[in-house]
Amino acid sequence: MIEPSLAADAPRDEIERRLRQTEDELAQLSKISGGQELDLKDQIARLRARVDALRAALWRDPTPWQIVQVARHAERPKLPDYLSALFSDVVELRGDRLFADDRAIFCGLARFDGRAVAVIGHNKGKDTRENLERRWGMPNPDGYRKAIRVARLAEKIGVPVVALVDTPAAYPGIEAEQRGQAEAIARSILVMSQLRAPIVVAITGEGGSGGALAIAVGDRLLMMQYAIYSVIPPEGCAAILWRDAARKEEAAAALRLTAPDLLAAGIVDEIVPEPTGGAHLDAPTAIAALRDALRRALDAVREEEVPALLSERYAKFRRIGPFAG
Amino acid sequence: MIEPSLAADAPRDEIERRLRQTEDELAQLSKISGGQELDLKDQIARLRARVDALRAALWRDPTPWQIVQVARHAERPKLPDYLSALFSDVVELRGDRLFADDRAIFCGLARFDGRAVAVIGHNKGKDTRENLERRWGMPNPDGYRKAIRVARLAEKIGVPVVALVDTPAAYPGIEAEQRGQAEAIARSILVMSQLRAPIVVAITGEGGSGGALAIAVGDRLLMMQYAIYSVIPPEGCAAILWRDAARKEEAAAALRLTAPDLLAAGIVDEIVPEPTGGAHLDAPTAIAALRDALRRALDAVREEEVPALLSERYAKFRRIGPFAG
Amino acid sequence: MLNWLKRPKFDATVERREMPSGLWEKCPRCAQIIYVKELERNAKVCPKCGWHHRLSAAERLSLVVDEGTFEEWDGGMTSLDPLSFPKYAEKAREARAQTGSDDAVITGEGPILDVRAAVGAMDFTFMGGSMGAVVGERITRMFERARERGLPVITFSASGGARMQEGAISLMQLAKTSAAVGRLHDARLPFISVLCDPTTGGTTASFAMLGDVHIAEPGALIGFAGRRVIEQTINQKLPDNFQTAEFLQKHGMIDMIVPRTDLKEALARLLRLMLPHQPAQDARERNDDRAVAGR
Amino acid sequence: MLNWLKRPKFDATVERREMPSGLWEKCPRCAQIIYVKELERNAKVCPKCGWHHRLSAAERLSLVVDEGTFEEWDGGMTSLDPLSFPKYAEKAREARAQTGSDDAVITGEGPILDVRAAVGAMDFTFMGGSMGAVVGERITRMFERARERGLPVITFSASGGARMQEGAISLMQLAKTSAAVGRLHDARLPFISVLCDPTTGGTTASFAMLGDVHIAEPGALIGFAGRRVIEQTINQKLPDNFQTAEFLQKHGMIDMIVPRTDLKEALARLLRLMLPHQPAQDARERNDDRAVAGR
Ligand SMILES: [Zn+2]
Ligand SMILES: [Zn+2]
Repeated sequence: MIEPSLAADAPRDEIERRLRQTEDELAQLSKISGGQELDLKDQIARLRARVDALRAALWRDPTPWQIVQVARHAERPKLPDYLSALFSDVVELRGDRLFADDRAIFCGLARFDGRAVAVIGHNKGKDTRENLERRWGMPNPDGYRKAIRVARLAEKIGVPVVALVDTPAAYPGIEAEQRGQAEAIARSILVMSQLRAPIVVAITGEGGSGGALAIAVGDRLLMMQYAIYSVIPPEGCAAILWRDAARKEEAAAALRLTAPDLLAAGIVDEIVPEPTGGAHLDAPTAIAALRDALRRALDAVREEEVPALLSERYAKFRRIGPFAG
Repeated sequence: MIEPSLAADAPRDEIERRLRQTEDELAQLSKISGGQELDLKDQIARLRARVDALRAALWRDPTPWQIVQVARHAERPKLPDYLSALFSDVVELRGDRLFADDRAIFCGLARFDGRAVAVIGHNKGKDTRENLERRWGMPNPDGYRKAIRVARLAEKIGVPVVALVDTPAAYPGIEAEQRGQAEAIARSILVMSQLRAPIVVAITGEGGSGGALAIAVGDRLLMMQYAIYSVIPPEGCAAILWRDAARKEEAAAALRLTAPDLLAAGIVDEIVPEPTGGAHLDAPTAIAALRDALRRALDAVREEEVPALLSERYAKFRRIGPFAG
Repeated sequence: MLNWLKRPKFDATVERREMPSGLWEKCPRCAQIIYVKELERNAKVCPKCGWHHRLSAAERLSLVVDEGTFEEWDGGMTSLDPLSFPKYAEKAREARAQTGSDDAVITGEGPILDVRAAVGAMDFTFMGGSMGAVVGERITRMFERARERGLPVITFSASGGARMQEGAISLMQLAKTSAAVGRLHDARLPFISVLCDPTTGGTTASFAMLGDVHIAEPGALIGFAGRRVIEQTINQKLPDNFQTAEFLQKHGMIDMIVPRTDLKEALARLLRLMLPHQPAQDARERNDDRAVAGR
Repeated sequence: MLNWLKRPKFDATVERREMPSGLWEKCPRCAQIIYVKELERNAKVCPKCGWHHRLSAAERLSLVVDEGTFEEWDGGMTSLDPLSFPKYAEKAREARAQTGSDDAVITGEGPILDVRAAVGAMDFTFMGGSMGAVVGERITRMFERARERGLPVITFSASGGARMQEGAISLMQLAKTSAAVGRLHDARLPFISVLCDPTTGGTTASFAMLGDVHIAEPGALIGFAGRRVIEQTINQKLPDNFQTAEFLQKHGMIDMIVPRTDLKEALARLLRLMLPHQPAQDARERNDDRAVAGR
């Protein structure tokens, strides 16, 4: 036991607090060691082991609900982190050319590995101001319509679409209903299903129902190891099923919303590994893993001719859904 | 002189009043004659001659401004009159599937001569309530977007589009600008220019600038004899040119907005004759003339293959615009 | 002469759900007591207030498909319980027993006033008309078969959305059905979506909102997010007409609101217009046809 | 190191309009007195308030096209007076004399940071940048030629709209240019529309609003109907930012608002992204290129 004062069932945030503290100590020690040539090897090794143990403790056989919490973690890498780390020459394209520019969805052109792609992604904010402006990454109809416009541009100029999914849900607001939230989601699904350009989708955080699916129809579906993808938030499911939103842990388990569940169901094509405990604990490693997966997926889909791509894309969704008889 | 009390320069509305009065007398007399077998032939012939003379007086060498007034006449046949007289099985299609259903533009499917067509037309109201609802036939962006949707449906199902143009202008309002009046007009022009279905356009009343052109790009452009088609209303032109909207008569003449002018400029393909004095004096005759012209135009465009249709449509607009050098 | 359309009879060829027991029923809208036979004779439109009572899929089909002609497609498909979701197997079993249906949709082919069409009708009484793998598969197959056979498609949606108990699999049915609609559009075949009370959630956000023409029944609830979720999110009361057919029409989403008693004729007229190689038929001819054929 | 883009020089290869006489000028927005040479050195962006002063077509081209490379297309076309419109011939003559241009647009080909493109720039000083037959024809030919040669198109609009003095002929230029844009899109060639102050009326309602990407200059007036016409119609005052680039961006019509001093680089970056077979070039390489070529 590295951390004898820590109970086996210590709460998550207590473990996290200790982990950060140990990480800080480790960083300081490493700095001293490097600068002053002191031999602190032993001490550093001890601290490093403690960090690993704490992470492992934090992440021993995580429950679906724990994974939900990681997927929603405030410090989980978000679209801007992926944009700046994975893409160059980023040019944001704004507006649906109809009504508004929805800040909850980012669209743009950029380079990945030096080659042009269109990027579409949910855009959660980092602080209150951003979150208000972006509705916590919950799109309005204008967002999907912007996505459709930019996807069509990608089709026209012959570049693949990279879609990064991270939304709690489509925004449940009066204006969203007035402007046709349902129509916009349905249309986006239809357009993406027929888009004559390769589409690679990565669910990086929350894949929240229709708001996620609207930009998650593509040729390859990657999913970060601790992302979730669900038809309804666990809280909503519990409220409907047991009239008790507090039973969200049970609902989270019942919904089979984790990456391995979705891989098994034939929905997800590949799981992108995350550092122990989740991407927020070591963003660069998580982002690098996504880079590798995106690179492989893009290389594969770029090879294919459009008609083959479209048939396979259709077939991919066509076969999801087991039944009897 | 049939009407000795009428001065040679009697004002228009005075002549119109007498005309109606004489027409009423004539109608009554004809009824009596038919019912009671009395010989009123002479009297009827006299009244009939007076009616013709009054109409001719009303319409001796009309100025462009007089034609503007006829084109705008409150009793001029409007879209509902054409719809009920020329089409059967009319089914209105509402909404742009984006934001609203603009009542200033009617869209629907219907039969003309028993064959299916899509109908798109500006929809001026008959009374104040209707005019408020329909903004006097001045579309919002939603109107053009509905027109685009229904034109695309016509393309899909393989039926021609019949467009009936009668609008003072695109609606100059705050919301129209917010929702992209310019984009909507431009998009409609572009879509119509490439629509893979025949399009026959008839300017039935006011062809007001961009608001008219948005649904006036097609394979055949018919124009009612006393309709107008102009880049700017005469009042606006006078206000800009002479800073005096009252000089609208001069502006109306300068703008060359009458059917013969537009035929000469190669913009209009055919002038549809109206009864002396204008369609409002004898709507059935005017509507029947439009039926004949539409029938010929539709028969002609239905014969053509889509690629030829599109090249000719492009060429038609391509050659408009004389220049030196 | 009575217009037979105003007095539709339910079709015996389609399996039929029993009415609530008793001869009299209370209208949930106007609270009047109505004679059940009268309600049935009036296509379940309340004779007092005009409220369009919900119909089962079978009732729906009997109202629009020419009598005795409906040919069911893909019958006998029932849901698995791929997630082993709490109580799902049990609930589905109960729903099958109560409704006599396999799942929340019936699909097949049947002429509408002699115009051939593929028709799918959802059943809200079957687990809230929710769309899981069976509904998604049947709808998808219907669009695919219609495309192969050159038929137009009409759907009657009545659904609370995706079937939660099948998790993300049900979410994928949105993609599957929408993609199938896309292929029907490419084949230039008409698709009329009739949105019935209620159509919400994932069903609205997929095939039901992708019609060439959208028809709604008067007063029908149509929307994406649930009323309560919206009220909680924005912390304010919603207007009374919110998410009604009339509200959606104002906002550009619905072409026509058609009373149930006029629906069959409206559908046939539209289908004929949208299949330009079908001959037009006026009402008199149609009545003659019916008299001769005795259907 | 100074970024040369921040200190663009006007290109001598394109005919150039004289500045108002005098060494000093008053900024119409901040009312500060500015040294004219300083204003010119700063691409006519007010060094005090950032206001983007209007540019002639020639100035515009010299700002974005690589120095000394612009090849004009269809020069020497001038307007007729097809309607014998009061004073039109005279006004057009005056405009030609004052601006030294044939009409309100210059079109041609010129690389932008070495990316070949067709470029059209309108000139508001020529009869309010109005679009008559000459403007319509030159814009149309530019789109057509770009399509033939496989070039992307960039337009800089600055126009009050259709040229009233050519009546419905000018209205038809909306259709002509928009149809030409449609054909460029079909050929999958990029079109970037840069909306400059002011772009209104028929120009906005045609090619200028049909770009793959819409860029606006900060503060530019962009709209369809005139402010006064709207105020008269709705009988209320308009908000201050009404019809500004920023207003339009909020309402979904503008992709980016780019300060003039960054425009050339933004255009080149976009063109390279939209022509995926063009190699990417980072800024350092570009600077090296420039140093070597001495342009
Ligand atoms: Zn009732
Ligand atoms: Zn200034």
